[in-house]
Amino acid sequence: MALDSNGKRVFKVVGTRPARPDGVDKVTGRALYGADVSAPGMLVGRILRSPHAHARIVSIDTSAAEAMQGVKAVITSRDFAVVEDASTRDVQVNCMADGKALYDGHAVAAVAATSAAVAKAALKAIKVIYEVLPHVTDVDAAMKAGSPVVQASRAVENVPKGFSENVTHHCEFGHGDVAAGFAKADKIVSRSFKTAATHQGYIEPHACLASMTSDGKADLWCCTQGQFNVRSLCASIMGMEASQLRVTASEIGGGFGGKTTVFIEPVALALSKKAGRPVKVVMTRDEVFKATGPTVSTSIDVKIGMTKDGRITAAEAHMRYSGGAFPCGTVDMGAMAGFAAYDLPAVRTYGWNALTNRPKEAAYRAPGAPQAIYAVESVVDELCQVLKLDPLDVRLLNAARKGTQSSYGPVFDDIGLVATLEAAKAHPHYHAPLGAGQARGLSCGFWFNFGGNTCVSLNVNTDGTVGVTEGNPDIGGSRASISLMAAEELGIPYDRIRTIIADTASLGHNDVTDGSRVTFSVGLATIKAAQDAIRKMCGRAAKIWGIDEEAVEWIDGAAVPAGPNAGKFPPMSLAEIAAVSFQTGGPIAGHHEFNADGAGVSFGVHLVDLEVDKETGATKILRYTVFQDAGKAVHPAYVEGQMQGGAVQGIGWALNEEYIYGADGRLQNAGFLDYRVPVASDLPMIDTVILEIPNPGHPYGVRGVGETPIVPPLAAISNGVSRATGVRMSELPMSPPRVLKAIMARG
Amino acid sequence: MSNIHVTTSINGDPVEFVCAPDEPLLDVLRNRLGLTGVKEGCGTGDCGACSVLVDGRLVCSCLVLGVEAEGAEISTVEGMAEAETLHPLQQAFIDHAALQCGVCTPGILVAAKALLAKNPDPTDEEVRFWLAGNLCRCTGYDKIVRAVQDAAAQMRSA
Amino acid sequence: MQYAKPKTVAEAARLLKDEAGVTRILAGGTDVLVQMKAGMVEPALVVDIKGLPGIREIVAEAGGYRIGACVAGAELGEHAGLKALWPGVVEGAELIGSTQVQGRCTQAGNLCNASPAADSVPALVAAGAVARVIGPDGVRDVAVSDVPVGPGKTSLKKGEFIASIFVPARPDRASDAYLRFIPRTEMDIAVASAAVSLELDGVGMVTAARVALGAVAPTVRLVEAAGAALVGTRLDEAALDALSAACSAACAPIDDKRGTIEFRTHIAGVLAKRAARIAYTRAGGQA
Amino acid sequence: MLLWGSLRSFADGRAEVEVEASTFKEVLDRLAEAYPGLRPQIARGVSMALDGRVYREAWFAPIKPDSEVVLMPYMQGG
Repeated sequence: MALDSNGKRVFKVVGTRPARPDGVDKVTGRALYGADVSAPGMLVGRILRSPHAHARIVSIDTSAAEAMQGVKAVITSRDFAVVEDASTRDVQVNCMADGKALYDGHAVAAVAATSAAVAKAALKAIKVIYEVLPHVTDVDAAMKAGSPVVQASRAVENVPKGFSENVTHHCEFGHGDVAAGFAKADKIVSRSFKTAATHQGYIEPHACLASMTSDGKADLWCCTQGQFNVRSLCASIMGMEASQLRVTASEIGGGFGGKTTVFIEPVALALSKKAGRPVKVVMTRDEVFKATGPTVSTSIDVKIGMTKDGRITAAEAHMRYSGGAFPCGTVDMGAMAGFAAYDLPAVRTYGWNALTNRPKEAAYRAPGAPQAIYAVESVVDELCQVLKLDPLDVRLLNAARKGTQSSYGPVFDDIGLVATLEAAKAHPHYHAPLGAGQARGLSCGFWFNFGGNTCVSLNVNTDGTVGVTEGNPDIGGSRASISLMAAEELGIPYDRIRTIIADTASLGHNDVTDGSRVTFSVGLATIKAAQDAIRKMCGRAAKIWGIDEEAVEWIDGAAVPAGPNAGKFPPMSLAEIAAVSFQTGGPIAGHHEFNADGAGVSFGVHLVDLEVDKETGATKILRYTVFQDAGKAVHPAYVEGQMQGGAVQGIGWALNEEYIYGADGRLQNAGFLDYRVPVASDLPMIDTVILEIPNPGHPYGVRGVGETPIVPPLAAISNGVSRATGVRMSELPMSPPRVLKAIMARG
Repeated sequence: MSNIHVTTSINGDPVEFVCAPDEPLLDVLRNRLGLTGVKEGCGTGDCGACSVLVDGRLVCSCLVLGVEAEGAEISTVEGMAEAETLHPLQQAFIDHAALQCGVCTPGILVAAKALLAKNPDPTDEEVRFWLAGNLCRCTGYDKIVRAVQDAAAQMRSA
Repeated sequence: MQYAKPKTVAEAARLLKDEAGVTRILAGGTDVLVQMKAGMVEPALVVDIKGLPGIREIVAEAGGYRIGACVAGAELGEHAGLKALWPGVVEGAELIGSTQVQGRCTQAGNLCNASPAADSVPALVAAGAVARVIGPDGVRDVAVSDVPVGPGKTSLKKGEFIASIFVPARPDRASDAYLRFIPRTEMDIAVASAAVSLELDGVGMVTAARVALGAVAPTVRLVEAAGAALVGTRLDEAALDALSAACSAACAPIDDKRGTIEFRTHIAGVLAKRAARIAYTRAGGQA
Repeated sequence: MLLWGSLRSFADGRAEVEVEASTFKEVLDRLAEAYPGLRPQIARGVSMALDGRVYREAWFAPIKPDSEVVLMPYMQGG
């Protein structure tokens, strides 16, 4: 392994920007996504959904629908297995209401029919009698004693008394003497914040094709971030054995966390089982908004004390999250991540989750962290303003670094926050003059990053090419980065490698593509699998040369004798060894399976210049720069892509995206027209600065990248808007009516 | 409701199909003709994933009835490459990493092609406003704008 | 659902009259197809009028232009003569939807959809445009401002449809402008909007002014007091403030997911001011 | 070892507890024996930070005598 003058590893292919293996398929329209496959005899599945936010299902009469010509199956909650595990049962009940509709759009029945028109007519023919119940959609209202109870008896043992039964979960983190810390502060700022629920907004609606036969075997094709998790969930919900269900992940048209669970897949399986034919279910866009998994909505109080020279003396936060109608632990992440960027002598965070009549939360990029860090970074910025301190200097002064006890407990190893802040400070963006009416905002961001269960096979083909078989759907170019790491380790060109994603029957379990885990964990498993194959290839060379296996090493894609004592043989390349593999012992393959740990936390800093139209409250983003510690950037173009894409999702969250509920508890904006994701003309270029602070937990220094970038934009933009308008903003999104109202209230 | 017979041209080839009178062109292309490169993101004209050209005009195929294709010339992403040779926009999207999940890509390519036919040398702002009806949730649009500009430059010098 | 594409206006009128069930005209389809998809309307008959003679043309007439009912937004933007004469009318039509929607959407469809937020309507109202309506009883001309009567409702009778919209001639020193407010830069429905049409004399004094507001009342509203506030001025600050105040006073909006009453009322005045300045400059006035 | 805040009420209010253990699994077993109130949370899932490195499930992650051990909720990403 070659090293540079700083002792850092020199890479041959890792760090280059080759074309992605799925590129041509995707630009020619050939790539197959969830809705793009069909099967002979396929039926169309459609789902009937509750029009009420909260209602007891008195009865469901499916007889008229069943009698219709072309209708082949009608199902309700009765058609699913009895599930013991509470969290799996929640997934099941979210897929099909059982006794009560818990939110507007909750599935109550489904049909499979010979055409979309017949299916639509059949849904109309299903008669559901509801007893409408009082509802609650606001997290603060839901926590109060006396609020309508969404689900009774769901609280875990640690919830303190005195709240509504909707409060299911409580957590607390931190260290140090907070009261003593506040006593040392020259200035204390306390402020309350609210953030609206947002949606991942992937462009591809959920879609699947299920085919179940009368002998109990089933195949399921679906767009998912994790086919193995789909198998586990569906097998439990259907009462099947995992081996009888093969799940194949389609190309995935965006996920961002929202495709880590199931919504329609068990329904399609149950319909297929009952109809005895393949069934395709494709969600409409309004179903996606109403009945998949948006983020938590939150209400957060933050209190921070600071000395006049900018040292934080104590920090405290109370975070109230609602993950919709089911218990949700996402507030743990917020409470742990909120103050992670700071080296604090005293810090305490408290979190609660409350049930509301909203869809069940699903993950969205760094779940729980953006909201908490938005509130914290807003208060830090306000303190900087009040104390007339440079906001970057204050963050540098208080920055977490190696050896800092994090606000959530563990002591940090090598982390890149200080380097990231220094890069921001040195960047021309931070020093560029601002025009009249313009302002600059900044924020830190953080995410834990995860490893997880991973299994990779690497097959050496006789022509010297290599196939990598992994089990994680590629949502941002991971096949390219996995191929790069295999090429690096094997010492062969990138284009000799093809990485594919296996179905659940073809490989051991792999956790979902989430937690920024794939490039780290699958990459690590690929490197280990390559090393396994290399050992075998060295063994074959040793046999051919008639020397000990230990006397052979692998250099630049070839087996070579290790040192002069091993004997004098010309190197045998991978292709040469592969060509004679049948004669030297059979096919050559490497394999690795493990539960990866040591993913390495990730920090980012975002800078934004913006201006606010003070007559309309509209915010225009003028300039945007993302600084992030990516560890080693395996495919820098896709690292930049993660940083840019995450930043823009954060910009949307900050400015316009929100779930809007009416007084009737129904979702008002279940479409891209009024759920306003950023469009191309809203944005400037998103500049990126990648810092490469190696992760000690990975041989190439790789860290997760994908989630951190959505964290800082919320506060960076809020801080910019607050500075531009002279009013401290405390609610997301900062839609024009909200900003204008704040400006006018200031006078 | 009986189906209607339609004669049209798709990507230069004569095509006949029957469809229901209320069936969107998008459904015809995807479900009856197997052109699944045309994507459905919303079905209401808000995302642009189903963009196609009808008689040279950029439209959302979800907002056109199949029967309206009678006598028309339709172009989809499947018709952009010439045999093995990718259109410069297609190649630029790969080279610039201008796609991640790729589901918006067919619509954006068709839309960008229509832009460059009308305006071979657009400003970044013109690219952004032209493509405002094509939602992309992965890239933040940065690399898309760069890829379109690169392809435009190549096409101008070709 | 039946689909018909008649070749003559008489045939179109007859088809619409003879159908007992719900009928819909298909021009650009950018509203009708969305409503069908959402199940808001299930027509028994859709009449595609794009095959009617002249329906996709813009024709010069009496110093103004007659715009066929099936001329798409993008085609309006490509018509130099119309754009020079009525730039505000064109920019209103060009703001409907995305580039893709522009390839299909029509002013007449936008008008008949009768949304209070219709982007192409305020400038047509300010322009004093006239719709030519064809029906079972023949042809009649109706002021554009009289077509919508409430959200989703028009004054058109059973069997009637709009065949064209006429925008009149203009004196030399005259122009118009249209502005709307949306939260993003594209792809939204107007939260409030304003169109201003001005005529100036040789020294830049406003001699005639018409101001129309969108999305602040059940229909697009012509605000005569707002126009009056500008007449006899050179668009000084006092005149603009009076315009803004008259506009805000004329607002009777609703609170909804797109904006509050308070916000819409305020924004209408701001937009009217800004549109007036643009129209004034376009008309040759020195601001 | 350190317990995250909401576990403390089930460990006699202590933020720091001592158990004899050489692996993550032994930590969990000893904790469940010593503080039965922690069992529901352990059943729902806990992660362990060992000298700053987070292990989500690894039973056999070895713990050295001077290791810093922090118990945290089981974490999931997007």
